[in-house]
Amino acid sequence: MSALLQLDDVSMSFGGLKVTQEVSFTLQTGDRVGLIGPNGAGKTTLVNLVTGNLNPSSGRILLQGEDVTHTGISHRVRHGLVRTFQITRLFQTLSVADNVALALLQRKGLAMGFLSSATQRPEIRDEWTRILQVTGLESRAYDPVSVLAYGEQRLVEIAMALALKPKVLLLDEPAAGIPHEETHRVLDAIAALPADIAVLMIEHDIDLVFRFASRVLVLANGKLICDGTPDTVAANDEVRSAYLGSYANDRRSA
Amino acid sequence: MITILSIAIDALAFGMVLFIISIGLSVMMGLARVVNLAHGAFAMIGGYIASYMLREAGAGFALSTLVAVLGTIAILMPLEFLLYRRLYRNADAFRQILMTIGLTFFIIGITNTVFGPTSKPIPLPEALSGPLDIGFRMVPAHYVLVIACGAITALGLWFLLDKTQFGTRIRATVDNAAMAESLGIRTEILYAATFALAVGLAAFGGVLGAQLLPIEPYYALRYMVIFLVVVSVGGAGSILGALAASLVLGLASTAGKYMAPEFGDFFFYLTVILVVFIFPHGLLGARK
Amino acid sequence: MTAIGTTTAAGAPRLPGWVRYEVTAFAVVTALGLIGYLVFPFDLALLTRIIAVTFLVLSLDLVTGYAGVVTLGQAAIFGVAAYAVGNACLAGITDPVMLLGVGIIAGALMGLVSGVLISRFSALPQLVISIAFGQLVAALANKLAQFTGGSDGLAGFAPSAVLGVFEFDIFGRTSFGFSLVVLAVVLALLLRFVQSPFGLMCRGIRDDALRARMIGTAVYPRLIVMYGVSGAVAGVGGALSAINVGVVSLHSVSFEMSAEALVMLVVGGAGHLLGAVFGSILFQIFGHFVGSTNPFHWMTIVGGTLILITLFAPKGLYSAFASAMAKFRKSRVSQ
Amino acid sequence: MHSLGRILGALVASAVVSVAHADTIKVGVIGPMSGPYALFGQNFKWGIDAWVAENGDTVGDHKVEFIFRDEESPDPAKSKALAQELIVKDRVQYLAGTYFTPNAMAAAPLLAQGKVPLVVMNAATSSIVEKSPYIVRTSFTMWQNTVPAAKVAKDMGSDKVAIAVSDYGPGHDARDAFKATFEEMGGEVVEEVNMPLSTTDFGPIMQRIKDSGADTIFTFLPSGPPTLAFVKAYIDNGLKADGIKLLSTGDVVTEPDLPAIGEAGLGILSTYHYAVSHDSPENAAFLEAMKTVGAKPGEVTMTAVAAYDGARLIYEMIEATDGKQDPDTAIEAVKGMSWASPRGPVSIDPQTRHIKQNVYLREVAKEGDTFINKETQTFEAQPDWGLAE
Repeated sequence: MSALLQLDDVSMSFGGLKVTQEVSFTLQTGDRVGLIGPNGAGKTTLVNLVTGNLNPSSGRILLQGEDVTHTGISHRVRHGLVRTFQITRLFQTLSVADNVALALLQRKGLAMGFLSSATQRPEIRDEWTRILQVTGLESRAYDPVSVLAYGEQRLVEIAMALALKPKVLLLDEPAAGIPHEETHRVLDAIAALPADIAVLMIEHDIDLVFRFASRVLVLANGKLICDGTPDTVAANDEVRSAYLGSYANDRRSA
Repeated sequence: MITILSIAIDALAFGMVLFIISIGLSVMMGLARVVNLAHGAFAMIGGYIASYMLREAGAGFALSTLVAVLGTIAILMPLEFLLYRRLYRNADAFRQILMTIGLTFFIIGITNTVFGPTSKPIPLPEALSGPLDIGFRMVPAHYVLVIACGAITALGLWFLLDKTQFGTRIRATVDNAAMAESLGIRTEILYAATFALAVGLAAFGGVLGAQLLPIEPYYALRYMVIFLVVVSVGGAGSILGALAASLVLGLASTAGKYMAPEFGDFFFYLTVILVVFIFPHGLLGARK
Repeated sequence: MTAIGTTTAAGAPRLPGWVRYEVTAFAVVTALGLIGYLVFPFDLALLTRIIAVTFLVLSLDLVTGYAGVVTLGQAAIFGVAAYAVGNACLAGITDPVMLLGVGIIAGALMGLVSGVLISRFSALPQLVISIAFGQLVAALANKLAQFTGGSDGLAGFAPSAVLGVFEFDIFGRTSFGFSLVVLAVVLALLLRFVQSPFGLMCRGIRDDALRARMIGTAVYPRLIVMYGVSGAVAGVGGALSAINVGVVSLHSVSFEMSAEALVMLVVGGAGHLLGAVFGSILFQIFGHFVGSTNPFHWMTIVGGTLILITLFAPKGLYSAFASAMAKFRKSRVSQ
Repeated sequence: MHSLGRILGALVASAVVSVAHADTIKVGVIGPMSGPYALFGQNFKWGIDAWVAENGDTVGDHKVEFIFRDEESPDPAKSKALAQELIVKDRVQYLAGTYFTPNAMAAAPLLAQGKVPLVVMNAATSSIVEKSPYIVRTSFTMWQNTVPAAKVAKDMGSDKVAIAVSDYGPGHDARDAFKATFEEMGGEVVEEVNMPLSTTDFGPIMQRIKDSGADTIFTFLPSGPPTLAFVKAYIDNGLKADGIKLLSTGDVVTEPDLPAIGEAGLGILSTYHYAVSHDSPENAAFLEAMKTVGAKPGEVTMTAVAAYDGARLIYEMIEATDGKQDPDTAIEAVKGMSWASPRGPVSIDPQTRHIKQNVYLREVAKEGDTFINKETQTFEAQPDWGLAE
């Protein structure tokens, strides 16, 4: 069986600057992988390459065996590749239920209905109700997203991702910007993700990654410098110097 | 060959008029982020003041232009305080459109009542009126004035925005107003100054452009679309972009009018569509 | 919208759930129309004209309010549909219902073309393309005088009786009745449409097009389809205008018409169908009133009013009204 | 349902019945009271007020009341609604005005149904009078004013003419009228330019005309900012200095625009049916009356005269029908009617129901401090040449 997601020597440059250099890795069913790296390592660029927001200069990307290197964003989503956003990008004026329902409708191929009701179809209604229960948002179903607290908006991101039934899920800093006491709600939701999907979590917070991931990718200066279990990564000197060096920089600038 | 040269001269002059008169809107849209549909109304106020100064008060052309610019700023600054201040960081384009259209109607109504419906001429000094022989043809003498003023305006603005502290501060505020404030920049004063600059440029354009775009109450609506198009094609806030757009569109309009006048507007807008398709972020605009 | 659906549902029991809101709307529009008929029996021409323009504003709301495409070229669709209807009538298709069909098809086609051009872009380039497109169509309409009558207008056609029974009369009763029924039907359909998966998706695209892509939506094709629907609605308006007036002029494709429609929409409240209807009715009645009592100063008065609206009801009159109602209701509950 | 029907029936009946008993006869005037053409709508009003000031507001025992409505722009939908409202709600017996052709066209089908004659006071497309037998026109047509212009061109020895007209209906009429007449007399039209209606930048067009080798320009543009820019471009691009003559219809040099054109306009030739400076006792009286109703001396235009004469026709029709709503009798009464108008002797052509009038050749001149169109030649009793063939 082929990998769910496979990157072969993917590179990308902006002008003369190589922001991603020959990155290769695979994700298999059930993988829980963390992607870490110092600020400016090119994590977000890599995610954007995988999702199709950016086009690689060379290399190829396979999704369930199909070459999707040059296909658009929505095509990849329809083939099981879903992401959440670092800064929440939700349909701000729509209700929580509508946000999730849209994802459901899109997945089920019902989004071109012209005269049926969007959220109140029984099969749609049942499913968004269930997803909102899982993510602990059921009391907020009819509130517009814009009035939700930031932590809850992150949950809506995850709820929408769930609604799309991904094969591969990219979580872009899912806990960033959430007050500490609310982090557990997001982590609970992540822990409850279906076992048979591959999850790639991009995170700045190493503790969080090590708690979640069974395998960790480390990116520095656009290069993948390490791919292994949390223990091997923690013991790797190259990682340590790349990461800690920049971490110190971070502290200074903050 | 002479025909081509001749078209080029007309195009240059018309393009410069477009530039002088649109650049204020570009400043307003690029720096204050207001889609100011009342720009034409502002230019018109400048034109009326200049016309009054020249014809009733008997002042000279340069003095009249200066009074028009300063007078328009003085008349409109209260509006900055009452209305425009609410629009600067307001991302709601609808509100901007509605308010500035409302203002345009209002100014037209008042102007019509006070000055009557007919055109008000802005007579030029003897040396700049009438035809000027440039060897192979005659051109209107005011072309010289318009082209020179266009070049000076472009250079002056470039200097102001790129080389002075005022310009640096404006650009910092445009990029990130909150950050600029935290650095101690008084953004509300900066916005007011930007507004004054835009209004002054509008008035200046109204006076200088009046030979080709005559001043009358409906001026404010008649040319609104053209100003908006020039600024957007050039990229809001870009001086060089506005200059390039003015010249390209001036050429399209002039060549169209010479070769197939019955399709004049058609070529102008066809060019607009083509340029936007090829340069969706403006000819030289938007760094993003 | 869901919230509105439930409140209305409480007031109208016994109807099957999936049509309650729409049937209510149909009934309300018809009732309002009949009241208009009884109270202003000699102003039917004005009311009829308001209805035709209301379709233009509704169509603009679909693309602007619901799908986030800001356009100043919507009248191009309205006007081309009107010209198509005029030409069809001259060519012998005089049945008003058939002519309505001609208008819808012409409008939908023009809508698709506009959509292909305009929804490709966003922000300022989009606005400019819409203006340029509108101006191109206007320039062509002036040029192709054999189909449009040029600046003299396309005249000399007369539709036959509606359903073969109701002749068009000088009081404008047939025109008004016909237009009112069409408005009630179309509005009910549209209320349904904006709640549909497609309608909801367009609202999603309006909020965040990239996010819509990231749930697997092909944004551009959807906007084009939305434009097609919007064009059909504008086409209804164009058709009604041509049928009721019997003359189609360049004004119907003009920038002024597009701009006025946008003003009406924003005054009423973009993103609400009822906002579009209110905006259209209020603006035109206000304009008519001011125009006939004080034509010499109407621009000053209308301009001043618009400024006041942006100051005191920046989200449009419908939203201001709705939130005032909500506050009122809340205060009653809390007492 | 029954009671609803009764109410409606009663409303309609009251509408119809009250007309017969009315001792006030209402006249609905549709004109551009706002917008860029408001000056001409204002002149409708002044012209009518001037007539009323001179002749009183009663005809026999019937009081006459004029109701003004704003057409603003060429928007037939709006104008038709206004006409309809005037007929069914205000119950006018006569309609008048209509500055724009499409607006007159929109009102035409209502006239027979409403039994209301329409006196067109401006809209200048020839075919309007053919749209209904109840239309009579007191203004002019493009053909009427242009055919003499072609004769003038021939008389002053022009061989090669360049025609530059605004690209819309009246412009096309002017172009066709000039071309047909001038070529028939053996002249040559070397260039035809249809100028975009909205343009005010005429540099390239002047260059084109110059390149064509024409010795005379014939032009028509609707009164407004473009006319000013056109004349300026003609002078500034050196065409005047090169001796190329400029000939136009009077629309290019309406009196309110003359001060803005200034000295540069002196000598421009035009053919038109009315000059404010026309020297006759009728015109002097008319201008005096205009002053008493508030018209500013510099703002009198041809629409005031058309409205003044239109009011005369309406009074005549009211007298002929003794205040009854009888459009056939009314129209019959004014067919062939002739009188001394402020513009000179005029009559209503019984066939076309269009006004037959003198057309004058005028030259822009200065009299004291005022710029005037000085009449230098008269073409007597011109019909509408557009319908005459």
